[in-house]
Amino acid sequence: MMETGRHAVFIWSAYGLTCLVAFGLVLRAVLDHRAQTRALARLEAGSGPAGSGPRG
Amino acid sequence: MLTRLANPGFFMRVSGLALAPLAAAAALLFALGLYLAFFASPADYQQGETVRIMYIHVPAAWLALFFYSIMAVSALGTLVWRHPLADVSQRAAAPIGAAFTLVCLVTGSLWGKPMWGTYWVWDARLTSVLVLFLMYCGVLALWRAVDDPGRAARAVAVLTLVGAVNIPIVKYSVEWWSTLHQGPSVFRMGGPTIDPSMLRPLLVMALAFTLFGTALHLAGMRTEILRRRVRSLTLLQAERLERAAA
Amino acid sequence: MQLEADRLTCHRAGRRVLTDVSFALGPGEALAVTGRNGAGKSTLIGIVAGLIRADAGSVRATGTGERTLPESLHLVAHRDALKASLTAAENLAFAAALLGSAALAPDDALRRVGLPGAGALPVGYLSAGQRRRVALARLLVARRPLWLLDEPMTALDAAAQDLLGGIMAEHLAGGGLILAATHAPLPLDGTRELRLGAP
Amino acid sequence: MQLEADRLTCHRAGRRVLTDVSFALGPGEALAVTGRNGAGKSTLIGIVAGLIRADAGSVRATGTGERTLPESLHLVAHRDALKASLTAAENLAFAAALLGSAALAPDDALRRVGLPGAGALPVGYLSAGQRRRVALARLLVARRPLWLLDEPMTALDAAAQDLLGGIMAEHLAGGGLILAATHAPLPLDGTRELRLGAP
Amino acid sequence: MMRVFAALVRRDLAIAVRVGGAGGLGLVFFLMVVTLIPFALGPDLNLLSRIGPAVLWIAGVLATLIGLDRLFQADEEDGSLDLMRLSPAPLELVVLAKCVAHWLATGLPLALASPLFGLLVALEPAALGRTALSLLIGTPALAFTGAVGAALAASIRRGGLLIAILVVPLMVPVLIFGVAAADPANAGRDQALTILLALTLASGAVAAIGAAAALRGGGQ
Amino acid sequence: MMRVFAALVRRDLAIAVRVGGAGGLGLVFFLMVVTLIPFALGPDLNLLSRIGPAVLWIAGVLATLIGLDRLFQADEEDGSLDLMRLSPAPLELVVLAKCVAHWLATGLPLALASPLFGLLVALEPAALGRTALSLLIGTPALAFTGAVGAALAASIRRGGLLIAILVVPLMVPVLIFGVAAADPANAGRDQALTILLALTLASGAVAAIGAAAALRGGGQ
Ligand code: HEM
Ligand SMILES: Nc1ncnc2c1ncn2[C@@H]1O[C@H](COP(=O)(O)OP(=O)(O)OP(=O)(O)O)[C@@H](O)[C@H]1O
Ligand SMILES: Nc1ncnc2c1ncn2[C@@H]1O[C@H](COP(=O)(O)OP(=O)(O)OP(=O)(O)O)[C@@H](O)[C@H]1O
Ligand SMILES: [Mg+2]
Ligand SMILES: [Mg+2]
Repeated sequence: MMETGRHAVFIWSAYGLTCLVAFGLVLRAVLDHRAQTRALARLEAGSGPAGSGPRG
Repeated sequence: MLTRLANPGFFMRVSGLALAPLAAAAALLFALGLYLAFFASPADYQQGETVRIMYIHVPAAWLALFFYSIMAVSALGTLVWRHPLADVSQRAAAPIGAAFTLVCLVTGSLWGKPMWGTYWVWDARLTSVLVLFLMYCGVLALWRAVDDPGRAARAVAVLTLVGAVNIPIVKYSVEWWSTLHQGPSVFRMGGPTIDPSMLRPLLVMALAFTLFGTALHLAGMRTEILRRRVRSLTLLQAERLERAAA
Repeated sequence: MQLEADRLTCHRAGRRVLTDVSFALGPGEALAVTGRNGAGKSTLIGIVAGLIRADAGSVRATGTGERTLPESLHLVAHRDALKASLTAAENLAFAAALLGSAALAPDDALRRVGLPGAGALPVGYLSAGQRRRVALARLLVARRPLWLLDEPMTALDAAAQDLLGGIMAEHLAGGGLILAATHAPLPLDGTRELRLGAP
Repeated sequence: MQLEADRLTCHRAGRRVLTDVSFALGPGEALAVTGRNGAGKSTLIGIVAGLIRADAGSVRATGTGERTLPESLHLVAHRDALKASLTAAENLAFAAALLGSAALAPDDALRRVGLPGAGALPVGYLSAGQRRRVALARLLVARRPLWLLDEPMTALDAAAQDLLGGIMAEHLAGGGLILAATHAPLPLDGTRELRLGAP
Repeated sequence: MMRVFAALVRRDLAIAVRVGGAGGLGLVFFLMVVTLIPFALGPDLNLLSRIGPAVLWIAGVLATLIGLDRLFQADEEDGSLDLMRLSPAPLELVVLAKCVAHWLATGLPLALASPLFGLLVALEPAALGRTALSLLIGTPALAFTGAVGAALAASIRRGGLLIAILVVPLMVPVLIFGVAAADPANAGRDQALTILLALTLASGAVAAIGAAAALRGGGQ
Repeated sequence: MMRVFAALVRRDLAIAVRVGGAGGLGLVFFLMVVTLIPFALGPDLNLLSRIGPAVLWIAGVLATLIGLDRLFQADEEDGSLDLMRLSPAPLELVVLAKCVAHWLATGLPLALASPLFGLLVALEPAALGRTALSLLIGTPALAFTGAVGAALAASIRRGGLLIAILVVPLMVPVLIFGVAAADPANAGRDQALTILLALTLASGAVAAIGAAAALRGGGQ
């Protein structure tokens, strides 16, 4: 393992936070895409998404 | 070619094909970049080991600017050509750009503590990046404030273009004003001044970030197109139900 | 209930608007207040609602039980009192909670005024007549004996005017009272007329 | 001038409102746009005024000289476009300056709509019908050939409706054009009718 | 009674969220004020950390002021206020509900997020909790005093800076004790906190009675 | 063209004066801000005189922000904006006129009275003139940048804090250079003043084009 010296905290937290943000971006992309595909499938199957559209 | 790519159906097909290779390439480059950054590059004689923060700080800064530029160009597309794909591109770029700006700010602060002795100073570079982040926040707030996507896109486009004056300020602030932050050392007249042993990981990481960002942008645009389809279908169905009720 | 106004006089911005106006209204009765623009129709309605203070004269209500006069009346004024960013159903639900003594549910009230699908739409997305219908639907979401209507037919199409006529007739049949300022004749049979500011 | 609308189609908030609406209007002609609430009358007027973008179709004006269509028309919409804190005369003077090509002076225009004394009163002190009259007086303070009126008779009493009829007839006689959305018949002879959203 | 109160709060919050004056936006706004003031004062971290609580408090005053103009005026203009005058619930309750909604949209997010923003203005950790507490207890008083001015202005159909002028003098005591209660260097902090709490309670009562009286008078 | 411009400015000023957002009221408002901030910061004259220009500049930003919500929204709601869209004068001119009126009602009184208020925050005499000049040159830029946000918000019928969020980032550069130009301890004051002037001119052009584009897009 390489040497990161006495500033290890800063280096690791910088990389850690960056990973966290990158992971968040990917997660958001995947979840959002999945939600939209599901909604589209439901709509194309003919029944509206629950809770939307006029009642009555 | 360009007009054909601007057709949403065609765009969906091409982007669907491109997404997986892009993501894979980004992952590979990240692995290579991280290896170079931690094992194959020396500590800086001046900055010590903390120079390794550069390999994420600088690419994040570049992409923060890059995504704002994408938003600005798409904004032109929205206002001038009224192309729906431009709206979609604007919308997908905003959260990604904001995230990279945040990374730039956070890693910069974490670098500043050991280098300058403080997390934050109010110099022109840092300030203008913070303003950039605030602009991204404004853009995101505006997107969320309107439910009609066409109208939202036009409003956001105006805001983006007005805020675009900040981009050159971020870029050139270190040259226009004397700042604590250091000047450009890669993209400058007369070639880079960084030692190749540090330039190599930097460029690899930059490429990895770019591919990663592009993949996210494409994925975001695809989702956005789906969202619009869902919206119009929902409205259509509501209308049909209403007709039936009346 | 029974409503009685006695020799009402009112000044607005220093000009005399109403002079010695009196009328009485009993259960099942409707009174149409007419007169030229600026005759004081809206002023009279405001006085009965307790929103404007008359300089002289009195308004008395009997048989309202424990409730005061303002608590026993509905007001649909020139202004719709609707929030553009809330949906029609939300606007009505709010009015029902505010006014108390709930009657129809918002969606049923909307159906009664011919807007079956509008419950989920923000009022800002409705046309002028649709908005007026929502305001009138307020009459149905809370039960109050006296209806004060200020030009209720503004922006309504023929079908909506018929609907309104039916709703008003039903209210009268149930012992309600209606005081309506209007230029066009009300879609009701046998209304008395109170003419303000005779020329 | 000559106005021609060709196969206009328009969506609002994702719902189709107008489908293939066409009409033509020449000098001295009046067209009454009718239809149920929500049929799209106000939308059509907004499209002609250039305030709403149609999804398909076109509106063409010929014979307006150097002026564009929006610069050759008057709009009196549902909303009065009056400032409550300014006097009636100030509101009209502002409209005249804004719209250009002045005609009657504000006080004369107010006299024409039957409000001789109202010039010095803040519009906030006027009754609903008086306010509507001030909005209609705008038609007289600047000379523009096409009048777009959205339910112009809202809140007007019988006398004011007659006045408005006279003013419109005069405008037509002078070669003007009128496009009016309305539920009640216009106080004019020989208007054609454009019925939207046939049931 | 409680039903009317809840309905009013819910409605005002829904409007604030949809029109764009609440929740997440509030946080972004504070972020901006907290960065704006250092921009103006210059990059002196020492100074900043000393006046940090004051900066957060000023942000609270601002957020309260910005929406105040429309608090009653919007309802007066579209006739909703007349509807409220017809409610069996007293106007005092209506006023309190509107204040609570205004506070939930502006004051509460600030108080909750203040530890985060405190970091930006280099507050010491010890001061963070204090500042948050003082904001939590004190910002309702800002909304209450603001409501009196808003009701006065709506009843005479005025607005703009006038409201700020009516309201700011009333807010000064709250601000003083709020900052005092947050100041880490202040020995009498607990006393200040008590006074702040008293101010909030008292201003609640005064606002309910005062604003309702103003709205009643403005019926004409 | 000039006639339309003059009519617009006159109208907006008249409304501001009658509704309560201009002139004398503006001065009272600044007086309050200028006293409020010392209250919040504590009575340290040294500190005050150092940050005096910043305090005045923050007051300017506040006064601009407070009326901004209604700048275009009021006209949009009552239909006046549609009238302006029918004018032969381009919307850009309309925007500029409204900005000028807003500035005359808020920025100008502040700039003119700032020497007076400067005394309150213990500014040195040398700094008084500087501050007034920087405010005179810089506050129009605040009105201009504010107008962009106001037009955006009006075109989508939103308001409240959203406008502040859209606008504050744009105002930050003005604020920085304004304070820098006023700061007696700043060697590069003249440079800052030049940049401030450039900002005002540039923001005028950007505001006219941007706000007009926003209003045009919001026609629906
Ligand atoms: C929060 C604080 C910081 C922010 C917001 C920030 C922002 C930026 C930005 C926007 C760039 C890209 C400029 C361009 O593309 O020309 C950049 C580059 C750079 N930053 Fe930072 N920075 C911060 C702190 C630091 C610190 C503490 C250091 C190290 C002492 C540092 C070193 C660098 C280097 C070496 C570059 C590359 C310059 C080049 O080669 O062009 N930064 N920074
Ligand atoms: N601002 C808006 N945003 C979205 N949809 C709208 C808007 N205004 C109107 N609509 C919708 O467009 C349709 C037509 O409205 P429009 O105002 O043109 O009707 P109208 O014929 O003028 O009706 P009215 O007789 O009630 O005035 C309605 O169904 C309405 O719900
Ligand atoms: N808010 C007000 N302040 C001062 N005076 C007012 C106000 N509202 C109305 N007035 C004046 O009071 C008189 C009566 O107004 P009111 O609104 O009662 O008339 P109206 O009969 O309802 O007329 P319309 O048919 O036009 O609705 C008018 O002369 C008007 O100028
Ligand atoms: Mg009336
Ligand atoms: Mg209509």
